Amino acid sequence: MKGATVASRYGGVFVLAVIVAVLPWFLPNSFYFDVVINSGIAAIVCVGLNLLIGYAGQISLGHAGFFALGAYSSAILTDNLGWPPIVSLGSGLLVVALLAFAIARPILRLKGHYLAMATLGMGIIISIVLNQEVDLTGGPDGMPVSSFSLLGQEVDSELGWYWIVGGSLIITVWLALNLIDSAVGRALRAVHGSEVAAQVAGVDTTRYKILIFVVSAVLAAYAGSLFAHYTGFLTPSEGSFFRSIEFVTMVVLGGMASVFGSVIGAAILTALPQFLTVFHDYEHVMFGLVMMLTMIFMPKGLLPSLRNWINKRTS
Amino acid sequence: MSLLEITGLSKSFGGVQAVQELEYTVESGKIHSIIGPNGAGKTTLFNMVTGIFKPSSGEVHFNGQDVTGLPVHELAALGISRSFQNLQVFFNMTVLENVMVGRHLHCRREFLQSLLHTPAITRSDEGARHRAAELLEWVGLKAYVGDHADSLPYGALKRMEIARALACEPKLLLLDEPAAGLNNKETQEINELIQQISERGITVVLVEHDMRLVMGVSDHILVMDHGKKLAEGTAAEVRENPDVVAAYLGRGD
Amino acid sequence: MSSELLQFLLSGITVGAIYALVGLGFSIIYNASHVINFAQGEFVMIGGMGTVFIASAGAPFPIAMIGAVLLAVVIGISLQKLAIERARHASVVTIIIITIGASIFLRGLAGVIWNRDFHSLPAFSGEQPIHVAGAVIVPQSLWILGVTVAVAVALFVFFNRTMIGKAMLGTAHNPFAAKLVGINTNNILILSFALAAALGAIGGILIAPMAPTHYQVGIMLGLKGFSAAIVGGLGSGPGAMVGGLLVGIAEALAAGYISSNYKDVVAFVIILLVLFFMPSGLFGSRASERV
Amino acid sequence: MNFVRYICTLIAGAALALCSFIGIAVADTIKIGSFLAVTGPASFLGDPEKKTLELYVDKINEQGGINGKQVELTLYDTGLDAKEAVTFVKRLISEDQVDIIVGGTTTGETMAVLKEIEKAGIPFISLAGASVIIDPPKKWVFKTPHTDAMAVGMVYNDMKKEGISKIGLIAGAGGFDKSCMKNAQALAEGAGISIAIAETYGKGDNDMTPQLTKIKNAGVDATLFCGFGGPSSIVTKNYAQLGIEGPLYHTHGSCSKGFIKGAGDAANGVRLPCAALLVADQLPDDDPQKTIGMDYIKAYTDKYGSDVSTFGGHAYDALFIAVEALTKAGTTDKAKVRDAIEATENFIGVDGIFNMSESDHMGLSLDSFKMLEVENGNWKYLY
Repeated sequence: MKGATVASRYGGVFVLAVIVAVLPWFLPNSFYFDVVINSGIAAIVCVGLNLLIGYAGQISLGHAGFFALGAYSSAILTDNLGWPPIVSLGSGLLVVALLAFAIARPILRLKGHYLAMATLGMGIIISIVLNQEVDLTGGPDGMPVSSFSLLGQEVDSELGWYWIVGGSLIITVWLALNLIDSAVGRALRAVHGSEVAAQVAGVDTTRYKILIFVVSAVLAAYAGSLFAHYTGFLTPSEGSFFRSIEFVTMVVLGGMASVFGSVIGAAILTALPQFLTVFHDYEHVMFGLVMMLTMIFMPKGLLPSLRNWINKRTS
Repeated sequence: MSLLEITGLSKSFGGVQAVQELEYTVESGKIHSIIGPNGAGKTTLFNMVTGIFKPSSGEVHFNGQDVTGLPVHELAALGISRSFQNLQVFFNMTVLENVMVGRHLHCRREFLQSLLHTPAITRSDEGARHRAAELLEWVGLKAYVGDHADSLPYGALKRMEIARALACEPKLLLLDEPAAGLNNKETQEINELIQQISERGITVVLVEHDMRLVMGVSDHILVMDHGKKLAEGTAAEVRENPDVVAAYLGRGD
Repeated sequence: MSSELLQFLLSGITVGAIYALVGLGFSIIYNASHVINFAQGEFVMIGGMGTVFIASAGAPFPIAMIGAVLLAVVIGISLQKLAIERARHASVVTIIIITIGASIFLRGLAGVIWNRDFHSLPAFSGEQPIHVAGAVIVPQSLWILGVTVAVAVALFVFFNRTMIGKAMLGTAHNPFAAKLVGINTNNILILSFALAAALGAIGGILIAPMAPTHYQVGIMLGLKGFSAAIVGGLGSGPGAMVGGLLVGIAEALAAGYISSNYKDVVAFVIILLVLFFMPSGLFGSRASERV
Repeated sequence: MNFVRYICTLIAGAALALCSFIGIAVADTIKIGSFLAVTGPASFLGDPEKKTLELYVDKINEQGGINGKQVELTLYDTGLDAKEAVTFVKRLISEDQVDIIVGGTTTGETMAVLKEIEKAGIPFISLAGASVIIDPPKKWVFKTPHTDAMAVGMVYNDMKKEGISKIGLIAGAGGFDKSCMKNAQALAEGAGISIAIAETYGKGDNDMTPQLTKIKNAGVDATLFCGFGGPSSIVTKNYAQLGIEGPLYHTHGSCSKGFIKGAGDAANGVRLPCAALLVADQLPDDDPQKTIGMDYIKAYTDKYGSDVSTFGGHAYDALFIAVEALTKAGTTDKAKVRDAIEATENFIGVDGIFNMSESDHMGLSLDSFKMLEVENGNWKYLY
């Protein structure tokens, strides 16, 4: 029993680390690097979001709001106030953590579709503010962000960003797996399974829901901050309702309550539009179709469906 | 010594009195049962004792402490646990993990340490895993330990819920219709299990419709009707109580 | 009442009536299947764009309108049969993603098959504004309000006076019991998607003379309709109506008195506040969990 | 297993897609890359731009290409997502290895890709409005549309002529609208105009009566509308319904026939600055833009059957500036092509006459705008 969980925990992380380490030799140019880096950034958001949606069973249709807040905090503090990027990043995470903590209690009292509405509203409010505060954010035309530097060392190569994002993703996945396989993680999954039974077992469900909401928001903000410095330019579409839906789709597509599923879901959905360009005008039609068909035939998501199938084959 | 003391407890839902002015005492170490027709307020009473419902009025004392209206998880920490009439299983987890959730309060659960999975967390988890496996074996579910909860038969889930409740190491265990939906043999096994639980020094309160089970195991029986106490006493006393006879026979229940 | 306030209210009620129609669609489908159909907004688009393109093929407007509603109904039924029904055992979030996929699909198709321009319909009965106590209202607003009220009354009669309507409500409350008494719950599902699609399309046709229609109009109207249904309480018809009017009026008053920059923020804050104090919306059932 | 078959189909599809996007390198073509917001909130701008590029690249190839080489257009739809725009530009540069990029429907997308463009050193002609794109001039970056500031300046000149001094502003929430509003506020003082009230509406709004009621009650001489698409018609209708005094001005965002069709009779009397294209038939015969405008209108409506807007015109000008530069440079050497673009002189486009220089990477002057008024449901050329 013990051996199995530890092996699956670290085995997966090891495989991920090997893939991350080897991949750069197979990426021919900056376009491929860009897709992979964007996948990695999305994957960090999705691993956090999966803790909230897949494990704790609390839906959020507003996480792009946190992503954008992290991104814009970094941009504004670094470029408008001249703070060192790493300090801006830390401050951004703190701001998002406090905000998420403040709204978590009333929002997480809601359930199901009502929670979906409330988080959606929250995301839209953030996105409108980013759009309207032109003096601070540049409004819809966006704002430039200077590159990331640490100890006087500037990161501006694609390979540099690849290692930062890849490393961050490995650590995020490792931390998430650790958390899930602990009393805290079991408590979270219990909240999903039956809130009242979890309480009877002594789980302070409100506290854990708030905790995981804040954790997922902070991860989104961290990814947002990386994105801001990596791409060098921000527009409010990073915080839009569509982006939130995209994150949730990645989580569900990869597989709810599957950390590696989230990584796969993020990679697939980031790369998919690049493949679909062959359909020209029908690109979006195909995108919608792929979304629908995947979820109809694999309602549990790619990775769990694949695992089920392999289990059935082998047994 | 009384473990649980309920005084003047009432609960109403939008004008409907589910429980009215109830006085009830649970003695430490004994097996208690609560019987009564559907809608008598038995489960509502459980829900108030475990903190799921806030009482409209009245008080609940546990172990000499006023616990009226405390949140569920705090009552759990004080030593009150329960099973559910309609199963409340964590279907997204394995059987072992279900019971491990019951060990929540006995596990180390510092957030940062959990993130890093420090050796302290690993040790505490090992302890919980060991204890949960033990309890599953004790309730007779050894064969199912590694299975997913959604693959278990109904009767096994009922036992798993009891194992989960026991994992909390409660002083008071409330069992809501543990024999509902079980066949004779299974009911007999539950009967034995309840007696074994009691032998471990855990006070048990049982809500049950199966009269043979109730009459067989109970040291004390409370009869409820329309949210009120109709009668209480030993099995023999209750059986001969004219009000009880009238209520049951009159309704042909 | 100042004429200014009256003007804001008239605007809010008109727009709110459209939100209410879309919201009703959400509620009807939710009742029948506990599914939130995020493609609801696309029915609005199909109503408006469908009318435009059927009319441009030479059909008179009334025929084009009926044609567009029928088109929406057919698509609604296909959505139910081809997508929702096949995924009925999937989780809530999975079904949400499926309906979002459907909306991207339909929107994409409309953009290619029709086009990506803005199109208008002529107002049903002229554009001469009517003056009321210092405020103005256009005849199309009266059409919108009139049709919305008529739809509300028709739905009330349908759900409370006809067998099939009662069967739909019964299925919403207890699908198992409904099956037992011989109701074909599958037909009920089809009917509710058809009804919701028709309501959306009617909303889309009504608003097109006021605000040009476009292959993407469904996005925002769908969102606002969802807000309306949630604020009113999911599954409640009167709730969706009140919710729609509330969102519409909140937007208009916020634009008029607070800040037009932040009018949508004000509307969403009101929605959030309603939910914080009434977690199941204004008219939602507050069923507590049975344990 | 249903989903196994499904996965196989997916993989097959992906492989197919991969093959075509790695692409069979066709030797000796000139590759023009483009990224446009064909779908999404700015599809009103991006869609005619795409149609124009496809139409004229075909025409150029029919006529023998550039310097005897065929032209290959690689066009991606960003859906108005700056992140996608950056990825597509990287793809155009490093994967498709295009020789020049024409595109960027909005200011946001354009600004997002500048870092990449400058790093790679590839000539780029943007189709977006804001002056920040070329001010200060960046080595590789050019643009064709008039700036929002020019449109506002034109409107203010006309207002002064009409004796208007106190105005109301109404704008949407998009980038075009915000930029226009910002310029209107910044230029007002210098033009001797006071803005009494500034209102905005949100995405997908269907009724702007509340905002216009406030403008009405502010007692302004005229109102300036900053926006495009459906709202152009809604605002105009609401304005007429409320019976607001004074003329309504639009900017170049409403320069499409769809606006007049949507607003109906309410459009009559609206004044706006547009490119000469819309009134090509009314221009005096000696106007150099007359033929080119008429030709573009004919080609576009023949092919697509829909009315032209001036947005497609931006793409037309950008494409032909690129073609002229490629022709003159006689090579696809990026630096030489860039120099040729910068040397564009007296280029007659539908947007106006372009004269670029080291300090001016747009090359249009204020007089390239024409002032129009809507009369009897049609454009009327004023001056």
